[in-house]
Amino acid sequence: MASEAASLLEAKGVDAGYGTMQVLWGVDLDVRPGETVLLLGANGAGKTTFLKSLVGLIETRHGQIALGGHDVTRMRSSDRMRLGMTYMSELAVFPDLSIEENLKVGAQALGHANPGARTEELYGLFPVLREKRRNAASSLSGGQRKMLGIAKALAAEPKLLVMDEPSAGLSPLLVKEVLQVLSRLQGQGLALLIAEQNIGFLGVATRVFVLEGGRIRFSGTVAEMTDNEALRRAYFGLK
Amino acid sequence: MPDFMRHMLVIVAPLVAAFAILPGVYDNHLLLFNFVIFLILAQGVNIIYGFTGYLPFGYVGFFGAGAYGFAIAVMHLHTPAPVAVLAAGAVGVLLGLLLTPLLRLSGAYFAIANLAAALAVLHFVANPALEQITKGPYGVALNGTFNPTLAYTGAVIILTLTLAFVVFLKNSSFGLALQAVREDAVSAAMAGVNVVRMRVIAWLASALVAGLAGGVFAWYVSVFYPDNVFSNDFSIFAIVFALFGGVATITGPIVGVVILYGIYNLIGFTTPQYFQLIYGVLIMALVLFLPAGLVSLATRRGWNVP
Amino acid sequence: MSPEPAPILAVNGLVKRFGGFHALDGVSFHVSAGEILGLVGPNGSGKTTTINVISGLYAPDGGTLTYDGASIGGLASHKLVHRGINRTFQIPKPFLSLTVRQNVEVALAYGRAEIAPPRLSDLLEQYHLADLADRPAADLNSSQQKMLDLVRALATRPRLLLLDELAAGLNPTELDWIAGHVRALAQSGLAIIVVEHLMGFIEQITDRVIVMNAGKDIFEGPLAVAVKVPQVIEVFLGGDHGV
Amino acid sequence: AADAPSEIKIGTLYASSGRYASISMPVHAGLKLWAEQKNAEGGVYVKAFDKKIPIKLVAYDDQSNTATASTLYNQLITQDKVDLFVADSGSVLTAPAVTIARDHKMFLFDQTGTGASFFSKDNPYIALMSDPVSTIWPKPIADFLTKDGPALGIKRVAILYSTNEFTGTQANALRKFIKEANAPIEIVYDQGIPTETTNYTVILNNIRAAKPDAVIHLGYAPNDIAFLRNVQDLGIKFPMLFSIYAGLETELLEKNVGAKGLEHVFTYVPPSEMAYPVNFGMNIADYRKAWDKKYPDGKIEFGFNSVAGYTTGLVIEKTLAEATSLDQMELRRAVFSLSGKLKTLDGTFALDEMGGQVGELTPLGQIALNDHGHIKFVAIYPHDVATGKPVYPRP
Amino acid sequence: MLAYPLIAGVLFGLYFSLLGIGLNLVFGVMRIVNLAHGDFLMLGAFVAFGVFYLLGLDPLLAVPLAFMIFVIVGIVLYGLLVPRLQGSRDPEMLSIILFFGLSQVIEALVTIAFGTSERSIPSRELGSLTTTVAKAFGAKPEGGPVEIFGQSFPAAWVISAAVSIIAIALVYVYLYRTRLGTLTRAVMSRRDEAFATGINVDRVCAAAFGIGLGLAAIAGVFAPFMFGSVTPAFGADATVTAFVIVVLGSLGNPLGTALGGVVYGICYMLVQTYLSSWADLLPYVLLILVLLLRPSGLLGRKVRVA
Ligand SMILES: Nc1ncnc2c1ncn2[C@@H]1O[C@H](COP(=O)(O)OP(=O)(O)OP(=O)(O)O)[C@@H](O)[C@H]1O
Ligand SMILES: Nc1ncnc2c1ncn2[C@@H]1O[C@H](COP(=O)(O)OP(=O)(O)OP(=O)(O)O)[C@@H](O)[C@H]1O
Ligand SMILES: [Mg+2]
Ligand SMILES: [Mg+2]
Repeated sequence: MASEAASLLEAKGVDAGYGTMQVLWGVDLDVRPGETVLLLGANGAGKTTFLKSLVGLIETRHGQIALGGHDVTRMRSSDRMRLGMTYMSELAVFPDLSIEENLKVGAQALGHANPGARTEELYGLFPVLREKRRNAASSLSGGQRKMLGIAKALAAEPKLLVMDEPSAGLSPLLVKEVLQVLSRLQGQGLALLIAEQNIGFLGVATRVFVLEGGRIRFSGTVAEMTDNEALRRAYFGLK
Repeated sequence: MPDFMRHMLVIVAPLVAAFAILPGVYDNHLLLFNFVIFLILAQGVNIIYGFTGYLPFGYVGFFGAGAYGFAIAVMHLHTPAPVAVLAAGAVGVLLGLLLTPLLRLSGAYFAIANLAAALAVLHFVANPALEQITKGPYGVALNGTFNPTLAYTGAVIILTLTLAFVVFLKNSSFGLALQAVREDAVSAAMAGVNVVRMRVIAWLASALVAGLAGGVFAWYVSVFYPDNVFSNDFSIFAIVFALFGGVATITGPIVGVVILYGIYNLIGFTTPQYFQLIYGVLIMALVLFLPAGLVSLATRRGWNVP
Repeated sequence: MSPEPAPILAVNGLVKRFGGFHALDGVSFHVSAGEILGLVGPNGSGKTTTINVISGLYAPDGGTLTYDGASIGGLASHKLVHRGINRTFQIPKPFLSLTVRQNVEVALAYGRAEIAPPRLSDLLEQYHLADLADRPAADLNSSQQKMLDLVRALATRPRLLLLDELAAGLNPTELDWIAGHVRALAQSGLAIIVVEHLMGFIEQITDRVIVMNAGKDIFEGPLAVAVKVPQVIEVFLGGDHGV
Repeated sequence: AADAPSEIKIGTLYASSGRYASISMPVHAGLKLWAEQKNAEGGVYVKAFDKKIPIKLVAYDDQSNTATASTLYNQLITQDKVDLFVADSGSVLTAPAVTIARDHKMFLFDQTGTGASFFSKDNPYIALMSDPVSTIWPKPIADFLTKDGPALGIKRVAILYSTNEFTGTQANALRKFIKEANAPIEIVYDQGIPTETTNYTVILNNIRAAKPDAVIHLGYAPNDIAFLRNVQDLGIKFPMLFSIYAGLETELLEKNVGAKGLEHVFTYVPPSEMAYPVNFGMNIADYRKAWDKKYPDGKIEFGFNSVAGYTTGLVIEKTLAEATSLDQMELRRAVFSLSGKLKTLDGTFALDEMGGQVGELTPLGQIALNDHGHIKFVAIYPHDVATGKPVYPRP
Repeated sequence: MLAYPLIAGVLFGLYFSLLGIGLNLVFGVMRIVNLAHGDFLMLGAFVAFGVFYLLGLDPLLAVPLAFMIFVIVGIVLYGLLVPRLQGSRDPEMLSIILFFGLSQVIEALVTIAFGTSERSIPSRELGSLTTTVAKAFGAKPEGGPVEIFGQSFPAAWVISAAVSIIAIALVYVYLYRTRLGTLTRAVMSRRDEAFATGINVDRVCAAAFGIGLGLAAIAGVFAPFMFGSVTPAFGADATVTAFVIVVLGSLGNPLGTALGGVVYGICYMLVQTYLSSWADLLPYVLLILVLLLRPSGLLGRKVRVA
């Protein structure tokens, strides 16, 4: 029981899907405070779908999701997030709002009244955002949008940050910077759940889950994963 | 194109046959005529909205222009009525050409600009300064051409042609390309589609259909005012009927007209007191409980609706 | 060294402004048939904008675009498609409510006319879309939609293909798979420009890269050389990196 | 006569909603009042069957929609097989009935559709019940301006009209009458404006700049309301100001403009103020009482239109008492035979050869306030019906 | 001669902005084409009638009252209609039908309850409680005309223009200076991302919908003074006018609506002065011209396509 209470986020037997199509089949996953969990899986395995059901953007058909000990399975997304979880989606930005407003919304959605100081810190992370802060987010390039998305999700100072492919489309330099930022945040006690393809992220992860065809195929530590020949072959690519 | 023939035989032929026979068994011919007119207009809306995504909120502009085209041809050029109906179609197309720049707009901007255009045409036609040509606000009375039976036949022919065009759209790569343009113009261009030309063709086709309908309408009613033929009820009804049945299909707008306009008339005949109230409530209920149009009942089950 | 084949596309001093902002500020490069050219650079350096201009989405504000010996700057997209230029989108743009099959059918019907169209079922099979053929494109996730973009582009029978971050979001195994496809396309004679941030992938498939920064090309040559150029490291790669 | 029907079916339409509802509803209420009153008496005398037969009013709601109106008109004829065919009010909604009646060879009892194009020599299937045809309606105004005007000091006239059939035709007629009179009257302002116009501030400013002695405003009730309110809001006092509905729908205007705003306004004097001697049906005072009893809630205003509907009823009643069969041409003969003889609360019913109403004319009058601030009418022109002298210029 | 229509255009134009601003909110945030907008205006006028005829109070007091009533009505209606609608496939277009139905129902109910005839309130009653305020604007007591630059205008115009400026300013503050407003614009920009960011989208939208209807009702309070009188059928035309103004200025931007209203007002008054019989044609022509030159309205901005 003790370990359960210790989980920040716990999903048990989650089924979810779209319309008549079921995508997830009994997925179990947990994230403990301060921990970084990586969710791997092939294109179409259901990573995004799973993250969406965690944060409440699609309905969980079976199973339970608990956040900080509360059952949130039937809770709407805004209420879940008030419990301290934010989500960085693939879209990640409000195109018609300026950069600055995007950050403000990120903070205010969860009730943070004065995001000012935080905003400065985030601009420090991504200087290009400060440069363009009065521009509409729609004018940003793909990678710039990703930066904004990360910054926006951080603006609310969550306990748990759920990210969908934060590195896709970022230049190598920025990937490195993002990794640095994430490890700094880890140091501050932020828990992370990241769906990624970039194996560079294994460096910051504590545990890994692998989704295949909507089912959990593997879960364990990074070391356990790299020891597994079949998994290495499937997910790290062979050279 | 076997699907084309099949749709013509299974959907168009029975419908046209029904409207050819009905006047023999049912006396309220004008009701039948209005059914045909709304079938044409709803399909016209289908062509432009269903296949290209432009909602023609002022669709009646073409209808009214067609009606006046007919009247002017008859009054000033003394053409025989069938020729005047063709002239009405031509007027619709001309107005469509004039308004092609509107296609640069999208979504609600297009819809409202189209409405504005229709109102502009109405106020133009109805202006007393044009009394010599259009009779301005004083209304048109066409005596020589009055012939309801022939006008009805004309309407059924126009309906047939309109349906044939929709069947073509539904079964051709042309129609598919139009839908692609509707979904995403940039991607459509990258699929090799000449977006501007496609839109203009659909737009003019839909203008032609409404112009022709306006022409036969003028032929049938003979006496009318600008307010009669430019009443935006025509646009709203045609749009509501088409959407209710389900656009981008052949059958959707047909079903929409038959059911909604049928109910509309039924209420009108039986419970006149609270006509508007009942009709309003009914429409709201349909949208809330059957939101994707009637054809969605079938498509949801995975059936393919032509 | 064999003499270089004449380039199919030559870009010279290309300029594109948005308001006062110079998104492209004099970019020059060329690409030949059968070649895969990498276009890399920091985020916001103008890669997508370059592709947008080449594919006719935006008219250039300066410079020249020469394709097959003719100037194509400012031509409408569909005309360029008919001449054999096509692309994928960084944020995929399929026809959402049409089925996957219909998405490709449009391109088959309206693509370049001179060449016999490829078989639809083969295309879908090759890019793992066959099972989804009768589902609306809205049901696909973003990487599947990117594949659909690619299939649609191929269905128009292009001679110059512009791939904008096609591989972002794929795992290493999938990267190998798509790399194989891209190489095969180049071998069949297509000129391909690949925009990508994954250096491993770029290394694997390109002969030559252009590094862009702030709307200008700052390096041209093999990636192995580029990674040693200080300016490239500074703006793009950062510190040390493993290819 | 043989097999008398159990009821006489009268088919008509009304508009309970939409643009024309406010003119249609009072007319229809007047007609309904007549029908119910007759049925309470056991029906109307029908000469064709030589007995009293109850009336059945078959009425549909066209919601001001002309396409709907067309089908419903057709429904009345083809499905309900009504014996008598009565149009909705106003020219726009009457228009479809004209063709349909002609097509089905039904005689149309046109209540208030004054459209000039409805009446032609080759169409025997129509007669106008209560409004004068627009082409002669403004004759008393023109005569007053040209004959009495110069002596009073009226030299400059402004005409402002809404560009619809009803008021546009009156403006044309007025202009023609004035020109033909060759009087020393100059038209210094003559503008048509869209019927939808509901604010006149800028126009009034322009009219004021033309310095007219008389301003003739020809518009529908909402136009008049907005116009007269704007005149008041701006504190403008034209020496003479004419408006149609100050007389036709006095109650409505008084409610919306206020008695003060109507004081000294020239207008048509409605039948309710003339107390025409009747030789058939209720006189105006009795009708008013019956109306207030039947429609006590005030949702439908008593006025010119409510008299029109009742007048239609009276003409129908008299027609049935006259016609030897229900054949439509016989009905026509009966209606035309009443011309010049039937005197109702709406004046003398008289038709021209094409069916236009030329009898129930409305004199020119002026509104005055009595000591209690209540409205009363002073008839001014023609002189033979005059009850007083004009107040000119407006103090 | 020119000064008068210009000032009149600005005053009346500001009122036009008020007419459109609620529609702008509802459309901008929820992509709902509120075809019943004009009917809420009409209901606002009936609140004013109630305040004046039943309570015997200054109709200006109807402004806060109508606002509060319709904010609540809006929130309730939102809950009943909109979530269901948003669940459908093409909510923007279906909203046209749904709100067409609602507009029919409202008009029918009001007609049944109050009859069809024109109603209004004497001009001098507006602001009777606050003659001091009126005096501050230079009005003579008893609601006489107001002098501006030596020209006189109806007091109601000045009062409604003032209220309109205040309302637009408040909407601006709400959208750009408050937390709720920022969230509202986020929802406007991208609904799905708003959910992903943890915004309580339903609450934000219900508030915007309520405020939108409340603003419509406020505009309605002045309608009897600005348009002479109001009938239950008043809504349809008002909706069209409001749409024209909103689109003229660009969707989602309250300052755009202010500008759209004023441009509309000035053009209207100028045409009424110089080409009066064409007055109703020109606003529509104006709209079309503006949209062709700036396809997303006067204050709209270009969007990146790929
Ligand atoms: N909105 C949707 N409607 C219907 N089906 C969907 C939708 N989004 C995704 N799917 C389907 O669900 C399955 C899982 O998709 P998901 O996006 O969760 O995969 P993923 O693991 O995130 O893949 P990727 O690595 O490509 O992001 C896919 O087969 C996809 O086609
Ligand atoms: N339509 C536009 N309007 C305004 N600015 C634009 C537009 N398109 C691009 N930009 C700007 O031009 C610059 C280059 O953008 P582009 O999308 O070409 O970058 P990119 O190299 O593709 O970056 P990424 O790798 O992040 O996708 C960016 O700063 C972007 O904000
Ligand atoms: Mg995903
Ligand atoms: Mg890019």
